[in-house]
Amino acid sequence: MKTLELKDVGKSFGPVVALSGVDFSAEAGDVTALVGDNGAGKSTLVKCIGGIHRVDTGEILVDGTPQQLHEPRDAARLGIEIVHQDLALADNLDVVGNMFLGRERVNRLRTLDENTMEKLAAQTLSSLGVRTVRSVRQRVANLSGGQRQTVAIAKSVLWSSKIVILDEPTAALGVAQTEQVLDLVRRLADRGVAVVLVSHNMNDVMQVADSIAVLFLGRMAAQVRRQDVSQTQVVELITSGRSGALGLPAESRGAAQ
Amino acid sequence: MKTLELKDVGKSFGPVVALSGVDFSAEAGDVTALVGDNGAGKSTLVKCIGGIHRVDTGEILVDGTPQQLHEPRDAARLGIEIVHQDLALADNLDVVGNMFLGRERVNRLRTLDENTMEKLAAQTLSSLGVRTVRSVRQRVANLSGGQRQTVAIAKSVLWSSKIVILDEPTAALGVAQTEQVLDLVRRLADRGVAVVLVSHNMNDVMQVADSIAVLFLGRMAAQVRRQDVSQTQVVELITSGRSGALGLPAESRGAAQ
Amino acid sequence: NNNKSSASSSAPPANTKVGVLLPDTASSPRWVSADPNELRKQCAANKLTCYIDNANASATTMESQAQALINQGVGVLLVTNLDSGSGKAIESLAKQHNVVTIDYDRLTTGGTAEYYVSYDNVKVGEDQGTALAACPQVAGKSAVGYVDIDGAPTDNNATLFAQGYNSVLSKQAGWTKLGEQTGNWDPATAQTVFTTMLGRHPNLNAVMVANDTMAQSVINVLKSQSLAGKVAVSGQDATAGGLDNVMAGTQCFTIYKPVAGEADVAIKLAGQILSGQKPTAPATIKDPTNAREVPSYLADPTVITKKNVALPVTDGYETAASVCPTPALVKLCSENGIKTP
Amino acid sequence: MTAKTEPAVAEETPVRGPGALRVYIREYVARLRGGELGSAPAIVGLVVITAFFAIVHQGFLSAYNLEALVIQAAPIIVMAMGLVFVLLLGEIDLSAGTTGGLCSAIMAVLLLRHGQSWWVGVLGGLVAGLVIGFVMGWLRARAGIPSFVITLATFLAFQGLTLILIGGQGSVILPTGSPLISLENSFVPLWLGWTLLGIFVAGYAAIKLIDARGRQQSGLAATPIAVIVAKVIGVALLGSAFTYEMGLNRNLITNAFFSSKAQGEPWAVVLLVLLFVIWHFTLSRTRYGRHVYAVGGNEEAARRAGVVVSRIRISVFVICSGMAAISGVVAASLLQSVQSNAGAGNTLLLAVGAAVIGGTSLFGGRGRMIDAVLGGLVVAVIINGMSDLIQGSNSSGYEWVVTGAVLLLAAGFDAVVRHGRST
Amino acid sequence: MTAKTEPAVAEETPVRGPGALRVYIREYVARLRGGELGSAPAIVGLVVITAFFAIVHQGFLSAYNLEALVIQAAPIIVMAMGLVFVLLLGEIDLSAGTTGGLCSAIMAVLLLRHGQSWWVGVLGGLVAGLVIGFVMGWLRARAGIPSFVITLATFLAFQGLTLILIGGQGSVILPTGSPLISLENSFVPLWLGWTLLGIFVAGYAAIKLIDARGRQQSGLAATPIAVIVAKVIGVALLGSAFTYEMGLNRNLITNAFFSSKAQGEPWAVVLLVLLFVIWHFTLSRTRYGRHVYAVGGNEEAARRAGVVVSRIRISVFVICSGMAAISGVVAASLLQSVQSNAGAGNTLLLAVGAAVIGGTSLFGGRGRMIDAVLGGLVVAVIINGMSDLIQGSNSSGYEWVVTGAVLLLAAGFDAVVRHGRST
Ligand SMILES: Nc1ncnc2c1ncn2[C@@H]1O[C@H](COP(=O)(O)OP(=O)(O)OP(=O)(O)O)[C@@H](O)[C@H]1O
Ligand SMILES: Nc1ncnc2c1ncn2[C@@H]1O[C@H](COP(=O)(O)OP(=O)(O)OP(=O)(O)O)[C@@H](O)[C@H]1O
Ligand SMILES: [Mg+2]
Ligand SMILES: [Mg+2]
Repeated sequence: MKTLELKDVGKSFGPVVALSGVDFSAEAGDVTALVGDNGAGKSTLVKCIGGIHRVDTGEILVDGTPQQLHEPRDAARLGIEIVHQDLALADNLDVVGNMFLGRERVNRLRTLDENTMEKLAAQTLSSLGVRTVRSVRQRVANLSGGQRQTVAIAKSVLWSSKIVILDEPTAALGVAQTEQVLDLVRRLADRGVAVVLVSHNMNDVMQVADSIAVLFLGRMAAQVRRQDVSQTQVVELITSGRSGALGLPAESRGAAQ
Repeated sequence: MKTLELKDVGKSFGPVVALSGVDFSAEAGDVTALVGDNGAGKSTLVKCIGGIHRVDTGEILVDGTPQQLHEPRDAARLGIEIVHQDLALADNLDVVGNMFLGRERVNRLRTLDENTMEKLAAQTLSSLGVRTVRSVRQRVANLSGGQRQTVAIAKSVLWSSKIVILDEPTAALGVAQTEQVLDLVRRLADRGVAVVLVSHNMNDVMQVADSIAVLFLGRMAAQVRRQDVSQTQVVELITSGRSGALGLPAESRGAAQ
Repeated sequence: NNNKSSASSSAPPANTKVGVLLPDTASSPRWVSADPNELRKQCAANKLTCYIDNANASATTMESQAQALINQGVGVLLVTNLDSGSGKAIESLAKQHNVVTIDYDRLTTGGTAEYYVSYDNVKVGEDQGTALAACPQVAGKSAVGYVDIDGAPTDNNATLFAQGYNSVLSKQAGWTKLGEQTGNWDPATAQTVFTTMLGRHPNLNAVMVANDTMAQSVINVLKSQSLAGKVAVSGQDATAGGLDNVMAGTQCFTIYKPVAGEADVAIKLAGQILSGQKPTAPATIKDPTNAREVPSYLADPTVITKKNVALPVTDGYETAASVCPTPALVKLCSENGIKTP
Repeated sequence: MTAKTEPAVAEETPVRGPGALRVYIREYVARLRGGELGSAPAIVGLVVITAFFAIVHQGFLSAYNLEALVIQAAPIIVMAMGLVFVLLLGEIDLSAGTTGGLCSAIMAVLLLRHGQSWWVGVLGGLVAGLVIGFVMGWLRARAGIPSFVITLATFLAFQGLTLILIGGQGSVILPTGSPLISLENSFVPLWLGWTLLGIFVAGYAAIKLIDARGRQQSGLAATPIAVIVAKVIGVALLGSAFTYEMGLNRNLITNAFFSSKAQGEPWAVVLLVLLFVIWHFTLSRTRYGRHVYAVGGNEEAARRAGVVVSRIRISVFVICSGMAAISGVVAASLLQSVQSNAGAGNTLLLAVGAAVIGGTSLFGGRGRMIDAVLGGLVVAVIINGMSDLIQGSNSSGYEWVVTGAVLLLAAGFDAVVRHGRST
Repeated sequence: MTAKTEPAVAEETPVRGPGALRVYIREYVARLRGGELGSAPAIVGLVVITAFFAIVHQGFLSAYNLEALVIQAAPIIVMAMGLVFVLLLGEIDLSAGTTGGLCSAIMAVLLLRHGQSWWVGVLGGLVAGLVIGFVMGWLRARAGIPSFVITLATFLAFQGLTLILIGGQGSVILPTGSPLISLENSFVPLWLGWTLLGIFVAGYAAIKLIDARGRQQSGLAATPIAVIVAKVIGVALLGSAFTYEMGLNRNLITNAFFSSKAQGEPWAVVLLVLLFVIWHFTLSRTRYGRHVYAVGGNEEAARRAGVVVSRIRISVFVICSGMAAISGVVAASLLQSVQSNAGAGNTLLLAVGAAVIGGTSLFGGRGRMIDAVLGGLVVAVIINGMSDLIQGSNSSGYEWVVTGAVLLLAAGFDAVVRHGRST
C-alpha cells in the first residue's frame, strides 16, 4: 500500500489545464523525485496534495484511503508537511515566529514559551548549515533568499510527519546548505518518511531519489525507479515527454514503478 | 579601465554588517561570476549597484567615473540592467505589462503600442525556451516559479545595456531553460556587455565565467580569473573564505585579479 | 399659485397631497417625533395626505426628497431648510413644477416661498437672554460673568438665537462675557468646551447654552465641581432631560415651543391652498437678502421655569413617562405637579 | 475530461472567420468561470436593486425620476472617479468630500463677493483643488506621512475653511441663471443630444474596429467583427433608450398658466461621459495609466523599472482633488448654492463605497473607471429609492436602517457572484 | 570603518555582568538607527504637542485639566484598542463609532425603560456589541464582502437604530448616582489608587524579572538587570507623578461653605489600564495574538501553517465591536446620557486616526496596543487643547483648521522621526 497515491488527478485554472489524468505515488522510506519542465504542473500537483487547490477530477489517497483535502489543515492532520516553492513566510514575524507558526509551544499558563522556541529554532537553523542568520529574533523580511528558504525548510523539519514534500527546496541554497538539505532528505526517508522532492537539478535528483516521476505539460510522462533510468533518459522525458520505451502517455499510468 | 568597479564598499543594516571593504570589478566582454554562501552579501552588493541601497562607505565607478546611485533610475541611466533575486513583478499586470514596465512602447498618439509589445514579448519568451506560458496576456500572479523568473530575465534582455547583472537567474529554471539562459549570458558577453552572474551552481559558474569573485561573510575573499582556479578551490573559498594562497582577508583587496 | 387642475394622472382631481421636508435629527429632537406626529395628526384632521421626510442633515438628500415628493404629485411643500441655499434650490425646483412652498420654522432667505410659518427665532433668543438674567442665581447681582455656548454655526437658526440672546445680555448692567464657543449642537463638544471654560473661569455665574442637550453637558461638568445649581444655566426645546434639570434646579429654564403652534397653522394653510384659496397672512417678515416681504404666521415661545414646568407634559408635548423614568424622578415630578400614571 | 485533449501550450496562431467567434466565446466563458468577472457583478447588482425599487416604488423609472437620479448621481460619480486613482495606489483620501466643498466655496466667493464671471470662479475652484492635491501628495510621497492621517487632518481643516468662507449664513446662493446652475438644472436640446450620442457611438465603433485591424495586421488574435458589431449595437441601443426617455417632457403639472417643458438630458450627463472617456483612456491606454497600476500592484517593482513612484503618487492626489473640486462644483450646481458644511457628512464614504462596490480594491492595483460609474449609480439608486420609501414619525431612523440593509444586499449579491473574491 | 572588525555572524553566546549592559545598549542604539523605533515617535509627538499647549494655554497641565483630558481620552482610547485588532488584519470597521452608540443606547433603554439594574444594561450592550461583531466578521470572512462596504452599511444602519431607540427625546439621561456615571465622574480613593499603582508596578517588575531569569536559564541573551531596574523605576515614577497629581483636590472653588473635594484618579483610568494589560498580553504572549499578526502579515502563509484564518478574522471583528460597546458605555458615562446621534460624526475617524498616529498600519501586520493609548492621548490632547484656543461664535471654523494643522504637525513630526517609514 502506498503512503501517498494520486489517481487520475486533473486541475484547470479557467482556460489553463495545469494537470490532467495524473497518477502518482510515494512510498514510506523512499525519496520520490518529481521533475518536469517549467510550468509542467509540479507545484500545482503539490498544492493539490497540500489542500491549497482542490482537484477538479480524480482522487488523492493517503495510506490507501481517499481523502478530501480542502484546507492546508486537512493535509497537516494527515501528517503531510510541505515546503512550497513560494515560501509564504509572514514578513512581519521573526524567524522564530515563522518557524513555529500554527504550532507554537505554550507553557502551563497557555502563554507562548518563547525560550524553548527560540532555542529550538537556533538549533535547527545551525543544523541546516546556516551560519549567517545573526539572530533568530530578526524579521524574515530582511533575510537573504537562501536564509528565507532555510527558514521554510527548518519549519517542516521541526515536526515528525508521515509525508514530507519539498518543492524546489535547494533553489536558493549555497553549496554547503544544499548538501545539508539533501542529507536531511535522505535521513528523513531512512526514518520511514515518504519524501517527495521537486527539483530541477538532475545531479541532486539522481543522487538522492529512489523513484522518479516526470511531469510533461500537465500529464505524468512516467514514474520509474531510479536504477532503471539514466540521467539522459530523465532529461529526455522532461523535455519531450518520452524516451525510448518510457513515457508514452497511454502507458504512463501503468508505467509508474 | 573597468566597465564596473567597486572600491572599498561597505553597507550595514542596523546591527547587521552586510558588506565591508568590498572591492569588485567587471569588464566589458567578460562574464564575471559573483559567488558566496547564503547571506554572504551578494544580493546586497547587487542592490547597491542597482541603486536600491545606498552604500555606507566606498564608491562605485562606471567606466572609471565615480557615480552616485540613489535610485534604480540612476543605474538604468548608466546602462546597468539588473535581474534581482526577488523578482519584483507587479502581480496585477500581465506578462507584457511587466516586461515593458517603465519602457512602454508608444505610438504616434502617445498611446501604448500594445500590438508591438505583445509580439516582442511572445518572441522573447519563446527565445528563452519557455513553451508553457499560455498567453502573454496572462497576469504574472498566476505563473509558475520558473515562468516568473523567465519573465524577469526576458525583461532585461529587451534592452541593450552596457552592464547586465543577473542575481541567481536560473534558480527556478528547468534544464533546458537554464541552458538557454547560460547561452544568453555568453552571447551578451560576446556582444561586449559586462555581465555579472550571481549563482550557487558551480557547474554553471565554471562553464560560463571568465572571472570569479567570492564573497565571504560580507568581505571579498578573492576575485580571480576562471582559468587560475579549480572548482574545489572556489568551493573552499566560499565555505571558508580562503584556499591555499587565495583569499586571505588582509590580502583580499590586492587579490582581485 | 393655484392647483385647481392637476395633470398628474395618479392624483385625484382635487389634490390633497402635502409634502413635508424636515431637516435633521440632531439640531433638535422635535424633528424626530414631535413635528411628524403633530403634522400627521393635523393632516388627518384636515383630510390631507401628508408625506413627511427627514433629510438627516444632508442638503443633497433633501433635494432628492423634494424631487421624489414632486414626483408623487404633492401640491404644497412644507420646507424646513438646512440652509437657505439648498432651501432656495428646492423652492425654485418646486416653482418650476408649479408646487406651492411654505417655509416651516426656518425662513429661506432669498427663497421664493409663498408663506412663512414659525416661531420668531430672534425672539426665542431674546427670551433666553431675558430669562437668564432673571435666574435666581444671578438676579440682582452687581457683577455677573457668563459664557456662551452656541449652536452649530452651519445652522442659520443658531445664528439667530445667538443674535437674540447676545443683544439682550450685552445690555445687562454688570454682565461680562468671559468666553463664547460653539457646541455644534453636539453634547460631547459642548462638554469638552465647557470643561475648559470652567477651568479658566472658575468663578463664572451664568452659562448661556443654546439648547437642552448641550445644557446637560454643562450641568455634568458643574456637578463634578459641585457647582450644579449654583450657576445659572439656560436651555431650549423643553426636552425630557431639560425639564428634569429644571425641576432639579440645575437648569434655570428652558424654552417651550409647542409644535402645535406651527404645525396646526401650516397644515390648515396647506389645506386652504389646495382647495384653491389664497389666504392672507397676519404679518410679514422682511427677507434680509432681497427685502421681499414674506407673508408670515409667527407664534410666540413660552419660557419654562420651575413654576410652569408641568406645562409641556399637560400639553402632551412630552409624556410623563419619558420625563420621569426613575423612582427618584417620579417623586420630583409629583412635587412639581407632573402626574405619572 | 474532454479538456485532456488540450495541452497547456501557447496558442499563438490567431484563428479567423466564424471559427474566431467560437474561440472568442469559449475563451470568454472560460474566463468568466475562472473568476475574471469584470463589471458583471456590479451590473447585475445595479439591475437587481433598480428592479427592487421599480416594484416597491411606482414611478421610480419615470423620465422625471430618471433625470433626478442622474443629476443626484453626478457628484458622487465624479468624486468616485477621482478616488479610483488614489485607491489604485492603495491610498485613501478622506478629505475628498471636504476638498470639494472648499473648492465650491472658493468658487462661490469669487463669484459673489468678487464679482467674477462664472468661469473664473470654476477655474479658481479647480486650481485650488489641484494645489490641495499637490500638497497632500507631496506630504505623502516625500514626507512619508500615512495618507489616512494627512487626509484626516485636511478633512477637518477644509471643513473649517469652508465654514469660514461661507460664514454664519449657512449657505451662499449662486446667481440665478448662471451657467453653473444650468449644468445640473438645464437640459441639452434634443437635436444636440442625439448628435452627441451619434458621435459617441461612432467613435466607440471606430476605436474598436481600428484596434481589431491593428491586431490582425500584427498577427495577433483579434476580437471577431461579429462581437464588435454586437457591442456597438448594444451601446447604441442603450444610449438611444436613455436619450429617448430623457427627451420626454417631465413636467408633471401643466395647466393653462404654466406650460414650461422640461425635456432633454441634463448637461451633467455630457460632463460625466466626457470625464469617463478621458480617464478611462488615461488608465487603459497611456504609459501613465500603466504606471499607476504598476505602483499599486508592486511599488518596489515599479521603482526598479524606473517609474518615478513619488511623482505618480503625487499625481493621483492631484487628480483626486481636482475631480473632487469638479464634484463640488457639480454639487453646488445641483443645490444652486454652497453650504457651509458642503462635502462633510457621508459624502466621502458614499463615494469610496461607490468605487469599492464597483469593484475597486482598497489595497491598490485593482480598479477601473467604469467601477466609479456603476458603483456611483448603485449608491444613487439606493439613496433616491430610499428617499421617499418610508413615511411616518422617525422615518429617518428607519431609512438609515433600510439604506444600510440595501447597501449590504447589493454588496452581498456582488460577493456571491464573485464567489468569495477577497478585497 | 570600525564596523569592519565585526563580521556578520550569529552572536548566540549570551554575555553577562556589566558587559551585558554595554551590549544591550549598543544593540538598542543600532536598532534605533536601523529604523526600529517602536513607540518613540508617538511619545515624542505627544510630548511636543503637550508642551505646545502648555505654553499657549495656561492651566493646561493643572490637575483639573489633566483629569478632564484623561476622561475625554478614555472613549477614544478604548475604541482605538479594539480597532487595532481589525487594522492588524488590514480590515477596517467604519461602524465602530455607531456600534458604540447603538450599544450604549441599548444599555440606556434597558436601564430606563425596562428598569433593569446597571450591570444588566452594560451586559446587554456588551452582548449586542459581540453579536454585531460576529455578524460583520462572518459577512467578511465567509460571504467575502469587503469590510469597507459591510461596515459602511452598518455605520448607516446603526445610526438609524440608535435614533429609533432613543427616539424623539433627543437623549436619554442616565439615572443620577448610577455606578455607570461614576466610571468617568467618580474617583478612586487615594489609598486605593496608591495600592493599585503598587500592584501594577510590582507585577510589571515581576514579569520582567521572571522573563529575564527564564531566558538566562535557557542560555539565551537576557535583558540586563540594570535595564530592568531602570525601566521599573521609570514606570513607578511616572505612575506616582500621575497618582500624586490626581490626588490633589481639583475643586476650583473652595470656601467655608463648600468643602466637597474632587481628588483621586477617575475610575476610567483603572478600566483603561486593565483593558490595556489584557489586550497587550493577548497580542504579545498568546497563540491567538501571534496568529493575528501572522494573518495580517501574510494570510496565505498563516493558512498554510494551519491557522483557521476565517476564525481569526471573525474574532477581530468581535473584539473590535465589543470594545466599541465598552467605548460607548464610557462615552455615555462621560456625558451622563445617550444621544440619538451617539457615535456618529467624527468619532470613528478620530479613533482610527489615533491608532494610525500611534504607529499601527492600515495594511495589516503592524500595530500594538500601546499605539492606541499613545495615539488616543495625542488626539485627546489636541481636542482638549483646541477647545478653548479660539473664541467667538464662528470659532469652530478656525478651530477645525487649527486642529487639522496640529494633527498634521504631530504626524509629520512622527514621520520625520521615522524617516520615511511607509504605511
Ligand atoms: N492560479 C493559477 N491560475 C492560472 N494558471 C495557473 C495558476 N497556477 C498555475 N498556473 C499555470 O499552470 C501551469 C503549471 O504551473 P506550476 O506552477 O504547477 O508549474 P511548475 O511545474 O511548478 O513549474 P516551475 O518549475 O516553473 O515551478 C503553468 O502554466 C501556470 O501558468
Ligand atoms: N534590509 C535588510 N535589513 C537587515 N539585514 C539585511 C537586509 N538585507 C540583507 N540583510 C542581511 O545581510 C546579509 C546579506 O544578505 P544578502 O541578501 O546580500 O545575501 P546573499 O549573499 O544574496 O545570500 P543568498 O545566497 O541567500 O541570496 C544577510 O545576513 C541578511 O540577513
Ligand atoms: Mg513550481
Ligand atoms: Mg541573494
